[in-house]
Amino acid sequence: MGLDLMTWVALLTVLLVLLSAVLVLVLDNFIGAVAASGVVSLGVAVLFVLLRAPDVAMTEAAVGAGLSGVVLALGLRRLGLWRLDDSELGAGRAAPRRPGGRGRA
Amino acid sequence: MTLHQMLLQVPDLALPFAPTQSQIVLAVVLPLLGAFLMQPLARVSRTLALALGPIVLAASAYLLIALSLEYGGAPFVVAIGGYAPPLGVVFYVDRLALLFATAVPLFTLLFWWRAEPDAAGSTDSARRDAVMLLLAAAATGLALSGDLFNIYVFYELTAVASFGLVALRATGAAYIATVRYLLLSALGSVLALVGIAIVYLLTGTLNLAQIAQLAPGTLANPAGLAAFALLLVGFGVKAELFPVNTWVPEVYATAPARISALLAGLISKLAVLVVLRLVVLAFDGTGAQTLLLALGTLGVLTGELAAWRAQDFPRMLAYSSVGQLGVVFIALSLPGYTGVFAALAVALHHVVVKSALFGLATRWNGSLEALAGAARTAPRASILFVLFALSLIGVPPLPGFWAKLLVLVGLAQLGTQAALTALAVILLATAVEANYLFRVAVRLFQRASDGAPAPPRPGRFDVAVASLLGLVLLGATVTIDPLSTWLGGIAAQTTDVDATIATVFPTPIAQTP
Amino acid sequence: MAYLTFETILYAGAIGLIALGSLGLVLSRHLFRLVLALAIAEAGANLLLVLTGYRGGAVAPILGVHQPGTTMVDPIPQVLVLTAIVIGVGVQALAVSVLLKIYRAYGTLDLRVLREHLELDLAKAAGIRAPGSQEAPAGERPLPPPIPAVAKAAKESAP
Amino acid sequence: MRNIASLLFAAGLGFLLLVIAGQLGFGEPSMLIGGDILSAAPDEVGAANIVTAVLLGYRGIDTLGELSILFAAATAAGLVLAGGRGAAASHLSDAPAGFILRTGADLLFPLLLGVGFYIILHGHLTPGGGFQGGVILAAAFFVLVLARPAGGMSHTAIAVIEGLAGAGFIALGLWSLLADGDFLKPMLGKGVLGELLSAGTLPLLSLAVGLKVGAELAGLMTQLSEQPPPELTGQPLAGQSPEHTAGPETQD
Repeated sequence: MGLDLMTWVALLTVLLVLLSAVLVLVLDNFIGAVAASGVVSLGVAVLFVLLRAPDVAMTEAAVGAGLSGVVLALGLRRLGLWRLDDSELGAGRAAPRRPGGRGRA
Repeated sequence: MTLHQMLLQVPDLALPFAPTQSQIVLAVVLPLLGAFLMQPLARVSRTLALALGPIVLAASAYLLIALSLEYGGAPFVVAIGGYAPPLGVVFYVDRLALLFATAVPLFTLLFWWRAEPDAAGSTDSARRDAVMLLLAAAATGLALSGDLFNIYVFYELTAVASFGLVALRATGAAYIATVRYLLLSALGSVLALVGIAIVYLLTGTLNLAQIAQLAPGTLANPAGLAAFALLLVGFGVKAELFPVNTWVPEVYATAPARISALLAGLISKLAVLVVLRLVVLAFDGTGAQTLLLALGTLGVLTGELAAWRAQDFPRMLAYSSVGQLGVVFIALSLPGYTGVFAALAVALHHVVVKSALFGLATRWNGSLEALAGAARTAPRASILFVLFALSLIGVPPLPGFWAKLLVLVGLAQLGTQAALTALAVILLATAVEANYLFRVAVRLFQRASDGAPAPPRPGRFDVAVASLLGLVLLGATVTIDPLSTWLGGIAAQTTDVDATIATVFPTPIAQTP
Repeated sequence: MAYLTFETILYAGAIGLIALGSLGLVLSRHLFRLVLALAIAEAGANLLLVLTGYRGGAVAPILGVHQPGTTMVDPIPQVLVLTAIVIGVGVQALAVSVLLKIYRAYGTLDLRVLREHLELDLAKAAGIRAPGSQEAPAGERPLPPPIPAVAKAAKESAP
Repeated sequence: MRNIASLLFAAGLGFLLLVIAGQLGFGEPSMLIGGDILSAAPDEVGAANIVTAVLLGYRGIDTLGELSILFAAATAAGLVLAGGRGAAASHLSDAPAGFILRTGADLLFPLLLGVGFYIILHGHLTPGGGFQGGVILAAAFFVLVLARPAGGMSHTAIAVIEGLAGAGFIALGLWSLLADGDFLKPMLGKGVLGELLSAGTLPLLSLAVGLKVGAELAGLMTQLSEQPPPELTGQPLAGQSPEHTAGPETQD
């Protein structure tokens, strides 16, 4: 195939990024999801390099993968979601029973 | 001399400080500076920090009023940093921009003070004041900016500042409402950013005047329409546009009522102003108009019906606000001068009325039933409510009638199937509106049942603000003729796209890259 | 393979991220997942924006690295994205803070459950007597004071 | 009902983006103003890194707005986290850090600080600048907070730095407004392109941005890390009354 190196790298990175994005949405484990979102950010940073945007790539790597990961991890820690999986979360508190059945939309 | 001439005439006031045109950036920058310095100042002196906000806002208002008096006639351009447009960011200052920009510090001052005495520490109070100042600065910038991405930045600042303010009550419900508002708003921002990317790809510029110049050749196609749809949904979140307005009732019901008054009254109109600029300058095709008409009609329908079913005062006002802004969007779908004129009339009327009504909701924050007999304890507030309700419905001598009439006449003149449907919907909505507002009015004046708790009384300050706005409304009723000439002048200036382009680019620039 | 060019691959990536993010925002019911989905959608929008300034065979817009006169990519979208990234992380941090408070108040981040709580709390605060409810209108309800464990720990940590 | 509307919305969005996909010419941007800026920036601003020239020069007001957004987010987060309880419960959560972390922090802190300032001050020459360097400054500060959670100075220091750095950015703008008639116009000489002391006030603006971003982000992380962990908060506090205890009810 007549694809040059840059296109190959772009293709693989895009596939990796999209795969990680799917993982972010489906992983039960929130630590894994945060890590996957970090991978998304790093992949996008690589794409920024390919797009000749070194400033943006630096920012995305520092902010998206680093800082945002720290913020989310701190959040998870304070939420106590380090180990829980998705199914337990919804049941953490019972739903309020709506007195009188159906409410307004 | 008519009022119109008086408004246009340049008075020979000897102002103690006569600002130059480029100093209009101070109206945005001073509140920002005040916000940045608020917390360090609060550590030095609490009194100074408390006074800082009102002082800065008053200075900002003074600056804008002085500029309106001096340069209020012809539009002018301020290139920030001295970089000639289109390379740098510009503020495009016409009469419309000055009108809305001046309203921002004034309305922020009206709703500046908290309803409850400050229970929290001085840190919290300083933080809240800082966020209020940021909101004012952002809203002013939104009115003045003439650059698409700059508008996006100020819009985001408005959004983030309002997230902080709507969570102020610190109840669980307020936090849920805030986070849902935040997520919807952030999704809208992503969509708006995609819209900006498409516009930039198609036109190669971000300057609104240059976009206007290039629009006929570059944006009048499906991709341009898609960009408009994305921008509309993005900026529509704050303007309570139909599909992205689910945050409205919960936020206005959980936020402090004075914050709701500010957001529903003025800030939502600044988002409308952004959409108005986009429609006038860049997207005046039939596709965009159909989209506006459809979303506006759905907004009117859903808003007013939900307001009819609402059981508490704040949410009734919130849903009614959705309906009213639907009318604004319907008006914007009318082509050219007619549309802008009608939209401005409805929007300005709504600023006055909704600000006052949400102000009354500071104490009238409970169910509608609890208001029974409130006229006995709070006669002035009740009479004011009836006045505003009548104008909101559109009872003839009041300004609300003329505003609605402009929209209806415009729709009838357009005469298309969709326009006539919208007309019918507005009439139907008016009937619904009359029904639920009268229901409240009747309840206010009925005798309270024995043993019921006394209905709440709106605070003296809120009634004073509402009285002031009521006087504005009555004044507008008396001077409706010169007022409409004045507003028509603003609409004409706003819709004169060629003049806008000529103002920003005195020497014509290259049309194509 | 005419469609598999550098630009179309990146465009597909950007649109894919935006679509996945929006889908997550629409379908997910866990608030923390929504915050993550938002970050994905933002990354997609940023990628799209940088892509609008890309030009084949051009170099990064920094002088003095390449020969004078080399074509450069458009710097403006890059600036916009720099701004957008920083805005995004600010909003995200704010969202996480609100999430902490919600979790502390209700013990769940499930959006459907929270929406029911919200409806109920609003009805209660407004004093609407929901049918079947025996409770009197509660009026405004601020968060209750910190529970004993917290207060105790606070006391211990204070000198 | 709401889910159907949301799905329709997502489908509409996807369709919209697909429709425009074929119409957009990626790879050949029109460069209408981009090209002009590329040719004008070296003379008008004097920064070798044109991204920085646009960021702090041509679009300086955007950067100011963006700093304000970060400030608004940090302040709002402070309001939210302190909400309902008066003041933040500070330093409940983490036991004093171990020896290794403390020593590591002592080594890491000056290193990160140095790298951060280097990136900030070279923003007009090489990739990087206020934002990127600011993030590293925030990381440096956060390492310190992690190692010594009980440092009471942090809040005051952060509030003062964030306020003064933002005010400094505006002050540079106001200086040019008063001296030259335009807000945020570059002052001082442009110098020789590519040298450290060039591009007029741009490095100073960059410094203000870096300090501001660093202070905001450090403040945000500190506030988040000082929240009590869930095992201390124990049972959920609000939103419960006897009627709430029934099982989940299906809705929609």
